[in-house]
Amino acid sequence: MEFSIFGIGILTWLVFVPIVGMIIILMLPDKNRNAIRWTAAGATGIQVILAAVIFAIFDRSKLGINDAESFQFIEKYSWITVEAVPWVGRIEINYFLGLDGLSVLMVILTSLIALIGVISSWNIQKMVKGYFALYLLLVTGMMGVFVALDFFLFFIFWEVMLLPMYFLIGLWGGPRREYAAIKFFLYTFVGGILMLLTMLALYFSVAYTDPATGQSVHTFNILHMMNPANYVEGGLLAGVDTTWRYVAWMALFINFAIKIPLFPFHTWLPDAHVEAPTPISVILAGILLKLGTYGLLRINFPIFPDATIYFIYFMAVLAMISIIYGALCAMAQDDFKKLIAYSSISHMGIVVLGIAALNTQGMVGGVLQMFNHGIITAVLFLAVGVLYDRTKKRGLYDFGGIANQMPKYTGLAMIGMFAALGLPGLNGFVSELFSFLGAFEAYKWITIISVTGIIITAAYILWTIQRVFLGKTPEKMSDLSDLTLREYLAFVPLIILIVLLGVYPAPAIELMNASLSHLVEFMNSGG
Amino acid sequence: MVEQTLYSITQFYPEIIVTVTLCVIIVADLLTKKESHTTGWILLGGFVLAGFTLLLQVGRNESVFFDMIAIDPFSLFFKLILLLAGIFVILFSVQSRELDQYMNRIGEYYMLLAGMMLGMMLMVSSTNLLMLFLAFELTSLSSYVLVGFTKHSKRSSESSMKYIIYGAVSSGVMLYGFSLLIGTTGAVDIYGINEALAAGTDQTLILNISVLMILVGMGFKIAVVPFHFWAPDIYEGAPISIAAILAVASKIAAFGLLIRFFSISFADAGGISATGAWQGVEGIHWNLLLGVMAALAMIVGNLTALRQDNIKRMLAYSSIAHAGYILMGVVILAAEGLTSVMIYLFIYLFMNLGAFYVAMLFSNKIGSESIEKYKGLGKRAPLQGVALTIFLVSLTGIPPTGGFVAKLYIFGAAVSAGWIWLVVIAGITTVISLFYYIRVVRNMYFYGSESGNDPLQFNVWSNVILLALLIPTLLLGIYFAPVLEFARNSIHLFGM
Amino acid sequence: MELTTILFYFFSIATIGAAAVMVFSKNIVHSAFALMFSLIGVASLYVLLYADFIAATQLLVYVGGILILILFGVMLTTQGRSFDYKTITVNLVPASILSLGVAALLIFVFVKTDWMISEVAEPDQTIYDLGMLLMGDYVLPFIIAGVLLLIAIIGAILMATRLSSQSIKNENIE
Amino acid sequence: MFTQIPLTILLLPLLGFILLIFFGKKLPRQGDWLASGLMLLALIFSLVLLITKLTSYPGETISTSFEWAVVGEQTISFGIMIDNLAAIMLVVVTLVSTLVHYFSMGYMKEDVRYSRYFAYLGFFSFSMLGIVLTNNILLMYIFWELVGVSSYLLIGHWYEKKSASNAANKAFIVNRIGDFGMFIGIMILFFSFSTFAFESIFDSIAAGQLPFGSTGWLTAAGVLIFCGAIGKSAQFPLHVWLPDAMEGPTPVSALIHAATMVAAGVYLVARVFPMLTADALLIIAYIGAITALIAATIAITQFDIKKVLAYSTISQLGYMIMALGVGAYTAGFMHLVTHAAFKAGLFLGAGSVIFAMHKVLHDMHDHHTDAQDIRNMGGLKSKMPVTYWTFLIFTLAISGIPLTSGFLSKDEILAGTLAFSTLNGHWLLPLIGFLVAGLTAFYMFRLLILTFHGRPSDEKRISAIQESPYVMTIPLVVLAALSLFVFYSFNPFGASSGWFYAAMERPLSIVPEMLQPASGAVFYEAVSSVHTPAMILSILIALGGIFIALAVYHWKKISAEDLSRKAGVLYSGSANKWYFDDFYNKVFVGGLFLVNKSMKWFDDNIIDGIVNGSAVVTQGFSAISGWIDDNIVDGLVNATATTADRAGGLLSKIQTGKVQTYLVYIFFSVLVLFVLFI
Amino acid sequence: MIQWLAEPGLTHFLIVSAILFSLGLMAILSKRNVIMVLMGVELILNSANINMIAFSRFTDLGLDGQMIGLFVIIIAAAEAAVALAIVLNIYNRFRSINLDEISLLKG
Repeated sequence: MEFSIFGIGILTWLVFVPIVGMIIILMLPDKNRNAIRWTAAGATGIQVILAAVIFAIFDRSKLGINDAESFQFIEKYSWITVEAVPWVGRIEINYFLGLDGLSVLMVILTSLIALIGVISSWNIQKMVKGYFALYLLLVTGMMGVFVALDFFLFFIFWEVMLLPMYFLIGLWGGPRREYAAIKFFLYTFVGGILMLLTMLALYFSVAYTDPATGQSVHTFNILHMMNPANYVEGGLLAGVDTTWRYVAWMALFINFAIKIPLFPFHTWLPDAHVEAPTPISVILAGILLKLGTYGLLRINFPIFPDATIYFIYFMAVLAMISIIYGALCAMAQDDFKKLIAYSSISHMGIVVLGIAALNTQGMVGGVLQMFNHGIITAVLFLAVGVLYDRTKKRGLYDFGGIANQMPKYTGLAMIGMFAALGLPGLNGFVSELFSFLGAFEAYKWITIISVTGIIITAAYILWTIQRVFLGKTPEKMSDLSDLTLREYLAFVPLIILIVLLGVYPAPAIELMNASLSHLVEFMNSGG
Repeated sequence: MVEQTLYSITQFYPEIIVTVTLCVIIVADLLTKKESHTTGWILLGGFVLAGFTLLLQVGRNESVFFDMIAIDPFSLFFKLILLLAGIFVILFSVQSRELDQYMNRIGEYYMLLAGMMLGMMLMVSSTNLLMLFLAFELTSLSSYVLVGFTKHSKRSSESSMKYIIYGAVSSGVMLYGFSLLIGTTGAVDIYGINEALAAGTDQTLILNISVLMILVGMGFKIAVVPFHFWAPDIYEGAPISIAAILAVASKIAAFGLLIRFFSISFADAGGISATGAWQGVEGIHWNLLLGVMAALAMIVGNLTALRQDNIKRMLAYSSIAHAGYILMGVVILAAEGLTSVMIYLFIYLFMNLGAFYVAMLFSNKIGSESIEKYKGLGKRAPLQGVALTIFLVSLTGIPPTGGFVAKLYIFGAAVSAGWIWLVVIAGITTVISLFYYIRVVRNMYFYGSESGNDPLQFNVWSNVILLALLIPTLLLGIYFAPVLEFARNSIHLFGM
Repeated sequence: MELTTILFYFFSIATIGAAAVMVFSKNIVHSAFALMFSLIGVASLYVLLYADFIAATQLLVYVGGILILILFGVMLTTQGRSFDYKTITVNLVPASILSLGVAALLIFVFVKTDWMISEVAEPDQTIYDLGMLLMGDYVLPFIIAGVLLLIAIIGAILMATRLSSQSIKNENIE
Repeated sequence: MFTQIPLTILLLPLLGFILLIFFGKKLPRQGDWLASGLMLLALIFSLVLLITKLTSYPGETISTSFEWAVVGEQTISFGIMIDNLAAIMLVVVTLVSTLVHYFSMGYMKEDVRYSRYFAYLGFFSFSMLGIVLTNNILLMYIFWELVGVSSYLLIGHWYEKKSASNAANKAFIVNRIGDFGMFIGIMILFFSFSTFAFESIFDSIAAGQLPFGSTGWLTAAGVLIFCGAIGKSAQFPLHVWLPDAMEGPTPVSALIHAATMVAAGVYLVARVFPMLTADALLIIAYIGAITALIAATIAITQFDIKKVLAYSTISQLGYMIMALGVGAYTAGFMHLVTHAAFKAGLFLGAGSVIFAMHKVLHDMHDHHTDAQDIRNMGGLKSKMPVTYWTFLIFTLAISGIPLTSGFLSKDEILAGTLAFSTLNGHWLLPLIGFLVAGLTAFYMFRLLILTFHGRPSDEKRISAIQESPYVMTIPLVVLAALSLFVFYSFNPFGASSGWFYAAMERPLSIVPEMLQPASGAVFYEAVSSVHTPAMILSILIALGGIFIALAVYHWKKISAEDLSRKAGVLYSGSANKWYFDDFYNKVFVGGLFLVNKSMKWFDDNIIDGIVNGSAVVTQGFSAISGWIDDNIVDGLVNATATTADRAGGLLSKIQTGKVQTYLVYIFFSVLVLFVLFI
Repeated sequence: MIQWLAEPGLTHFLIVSAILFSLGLMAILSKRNVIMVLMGVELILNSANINMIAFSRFTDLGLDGQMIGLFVIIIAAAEAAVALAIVLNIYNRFRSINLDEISLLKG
């Protein structure tokens, strides 16, 4: 599939439009806040349009995963190539972007959430210019990760997200923002180092034979890494089921588990969420966490099928613990944001459980859950943000009777909460269903225990609704205004998606079905 | 004999130009008005000219002055980045307020700088132990004095004295090591030594001792654990411009020296292992030794930096840690390691000079080098704040900055050669390093200023210089193919 | 017992003895003079090793130059205040252990090592050969040594002289 | 026709919901006419459908489906299925729903969220119809949950009351526990048969496929699916939510918590009846029996009019479940239908009373007297004649007095249990069945007498009582009519000859032979042999119960106080609902306290967790995990950081600033390196 | 042994140099007076020189050894000059030339 604008591929536009926006913003005067905001909105808006184009023309039947030919919107340019020198061979790093069924949904999610993040950032007053510049940089990083097919590029985009996030939490966050920011930074940085080392080990273990010249070329190309034939004889990660492959898998896994976050690598998340400003929480929960599971599927699984299968049970158990543990922790919280943060841990656990099933239902469920959870938590954080803007409070016990004050807001927020609770008819249910169905096939008891998580989820969500929306209105909250137009703009698209995908998920599923089936097949044939 | 001398001179223009510039400065210092940086500009011109003549030597690979000096791509690479560093340091010095009160002696400052540059250029190209030692001493002597240039400052004086004592002892020990090596092998140039060693020797005991003693001197210059103790004290006491040149140029030159010395005299050229690493001459574990030193440097440097408040001191510890990272590449040495070291050094030049430069600019304005005093500076000096952030991020090694590429190649080389334990230590310590680098950033941005909120004014030229450091730091993180190519083509040492 | 043997032992013991006096003397002036004797002893050893020119240089440069410099240094840094010439020691225990250890190690190694001895005939003259070398093989070091000395002179003058400018305040940057 | 009509029926209430939720406040009369009208339309369509079905396609199952999602190679289809079961159920739901809609127009008149209320009613009807119409267990689960959420919304309609929102939460969470089992059951089925459609599942089982290849898992799957019914139909031990659910508006109780939603569990069991093994059925039967007994014994001592009815509902649901369990499939389902009519009527009647009481109390500015407590009533018979007479008919029907519909179905159930015991020897089931029949008659007449007969508890108050408006009484009359036998069978003493029995034949069991319950033929033979004695016995027992009630409460021959005193433990147990709520609270809260005390030493904040009463053992765990998070996981990270920092401090102490010390270090390290490497 | 002692060869000179080296080390490490430390450095340089010249006498190194010796003497002189200048400066600043009293920079 070729699609380009001015001779530049659509994915490049998608990734770098925010950077262009950032540069424009940096050139705008500080005072002109509206121009800055509109530039950011414009950049992310263009992304949404591009994503819509992609959604429209994406070929649902192509497989992707390990087959370079069947990726779509491919852009591949030589980035850094150094000719052969003795002992080393040729060095090659490519600018290699492409989409398959695994990433297309994430790209759509990212563009959407990014735009909604901008909308909900409208009332940020402090250092507007810096805020939006960093925000757009962050968006580029996230988008880049989802479309990169070269490990090096992947890594660059991955790490590009670090600093903007650090500043966005650290400068615009709550009282303990500094702690939260450094904690986030530290955790992810540790993961990054692990990934870097694994990436290097892979690089030196993989060399494909360039058909044109017959040279042996070391490459960061993720697709080449999936082919066992490309492993250099005697390379560190060559072979099947070797200790080093397990170690490498584990290193990558820890990196991604931190991002997901999976128990016990999760403690950065509640802090980061609590302190981050609303739009950043939206981005964090809506997109950033998905990078972890996406990374597992894009890198861990197909590159190390042997190690994945070796550790799969371990993964499923961690997922189970995350589901239960996250839900229990959520129940203990009396800070609204923290509650949602822990619920994210629980829900992302479902994703991991789904993909750990290594069958199509589970995979589809997992990836769909990534998308759905992105939308649902975005709604939930927006909901908290609306209340916080009006009352400067986040404690669950501070509220009550909001339903009387802000009925429309309550309606929308409750749809989000019910979706989080896994109510059928809303999107959360569909993906949880498939995840559990897939997982049940693979791990009977783990799944059964995990499913108890949905009871706990129901409990904490309902209590939250009760405390916040129901009951009598406290005196001090008697003059809250309902949603403004801008807030509607942020809420409504997400709510529509929640309902739409809950009722009829096929449009989302068919995007990824072929690719994920192929991935499952690939995994089960041992690579 | 005379013919060779004459021919050699034609291959020696860069050094000659630097020497001539030194003489010109001496004359100019007498003639021109004091209190101006005229001599500095002359030296700058000299460096630039030397750089141009250096480019004429591209592709040469020969030995001149009766095997004293090698003119090869390797030395060319090092000389180029040394001159680049020299040029930046002159530009720093011109703006430094620390030097203002010593303007009537500024001529001497630049003379010594010229001498130091000459010494460093010779360091990276010497192939004879005597020449090597002379170059080493020339560099050292100039830097001893430069460190104490602001001699009315107690700290500067103290660091100068510590430096000379430390340096004199280290070079003395190194000389003793040289004498043992010469005696054992019967040769004074590194090729002869290699020949003697390659022929087989059972004198491993004395050779090991001499290697250790030589490492004392070289380790001193590159400031690697356990020979690093001088660095923090001296960096803190020295004027920032000099601290910068010590942290960057002097270290780079010493690495050039170290690599040439070990890779030629002690490496078994025929014995490249399966993983691409060099085999040392049997019985001499110099690469393991260097590996241990690298690990120690990474650990000690990064851990100690956690507690520092003075930015120069912090950067000193950071540069110790970086010496450890670079040494990792030296351990592997072969093509991979060598390339990675050179890439690292090239990038290190920009990022570390950048960090020192911003520290100097801030020190000029707020009169303090304390990191605690940096609070609120991010808002008062946006460009400088962002620049320092990027430099520090680059030093940490986070993409898309040059520092990441540098680390990538070093780590990659180590992984490919199978030094996994070393890489793991490097990884862990990199995480630790995040703390102290980010502390500076945090202070700049997350806190309000305690000493006024008015924006700091910087002139255009300082911004231009800043960008000249900043842009390569960023650009090299995204597109580093030319450097890679350059480094790859520069790994040829004469005689290998 | 040959004469050279006797001379060797005489000069060695003199050199080492003088050096020991230098190290262990409590009076710095005594130490300086002990160093002088030690250096002269070294020069004598050079003569035994057929290095007459080096021996002469040693005497001229070291005894005539460096030592005078050191004495000047002693004098200049002890003026003004009432200064006791005692030199107090620090790190005595580690220093002794390390010195003894190093000495023992080196001697052990030297004795153990199987040196490639090749008997060299006593040369007629060394000055000419050295001169030829200096103008030939060692021409570059010769020149660089000149630069080195130039730098040393500049540096020494810079450090030792007082600044004339009055504008200088003693400002320390903390 | 058979694809459009059911879909129309399904979507009409949804349309009402959407219109009302968005535009409700802008419509005249807040759109109640719209909702009710749409519902009436749905009722008409349903009737048409039923009649067509029974006349033209009596034995057929008609289904259509469309593709919902394709996952991997598997296609998941959703669709609708019309068999006689569904067609009858459709009419029941739409009928009760329509009547409740009209009733609510009167009852909810003054409510602040009037349009929201009707919207939710529509949403509920939609979901309930979904359950009825679906051909697919997954879709059923989906609607199952939607029904749950609409029930949640309606129970919590008056959410300003803490008790209402608590009850709503309790209902939802307790139901979720049941659904958890059902979900696992579904997963087992899907895992085994790769489909969700009932027909395909049954076909596979009939073809001899077993989940995980074991018969045990088949039983387990059945029981797990039944878990959903336990939750929704408020069976023991998850019955605790239903009495609390009475916090909702009374018409809601009539519709959801009496006639339709709670019967969904019965409907579910009827749906999956063919795949239930004998073991599973036995479990179901006993659960039903226990529920029936427990609820009936509680009902006799309650004073809240709605609580009595709630326990009665639970008890009757237990009956139905028990009937299905013993194999009296038709009787169980028939009881569902008849019960829907008379229990909805009872609730609406109670609603009428409460409405009147409320109005009076409101006019008298009396905010302390409980409008629902039967001790505050009495003597309403003359004041509210329509309500009284209809209420009497309902009471007779539930007590199982001949000529009522209740007699027909209950009699068949009792005969079924008796037959079952003759076949299998489980004599406990008929015993409970007859005992409960007596108890039912007793407590229902107690309720009737205390409410409508006797001396008014407060003259002034009772004299001000007025009959409810027509919009409320007409539904009562309709339901009262439907509580007569004639609609179900022309023979007042035998249901089996009526059209209902003809339409609702017991389906064949398709489980492997050794697991099958006694086949229909065998069972019906046994039933017919015990039918007459069972009928006589049941009439006698019902009359006995009525007689005792009259003796105690009307003629006052026996003092109720004496009786309760003599019953002692039994009385207090019943009055306190056999301590189920207390037990759940005690165990969980007590457990929490235990955990808490040991943890208080670490953390004071956990106390917060206790605030929420009911199902909070989980909160104990959550507090523990929160502590682990803060202290262990984070602690490890922080400890590492601290160690690094300490090490940094130590190392910087080494840097003494004395150059000779440095030199000592150097030489020392050289020696160490020498030793290490040589 | 006596035989060995009676014929002073390379090893004997080396031993002398080793002893001088360690004496120099002793002075460097233990004397707090800067000038004493500098004298210690001179001893070390001399001991290295003895090695060089001994090697040129006893091995086939030839005059290269002497050449190095010559340069080392020059370097030593230059170093001493600079060092003493620095010491003078220190004295002007601190009024002391005791190394252990000059430690503003540490940590």
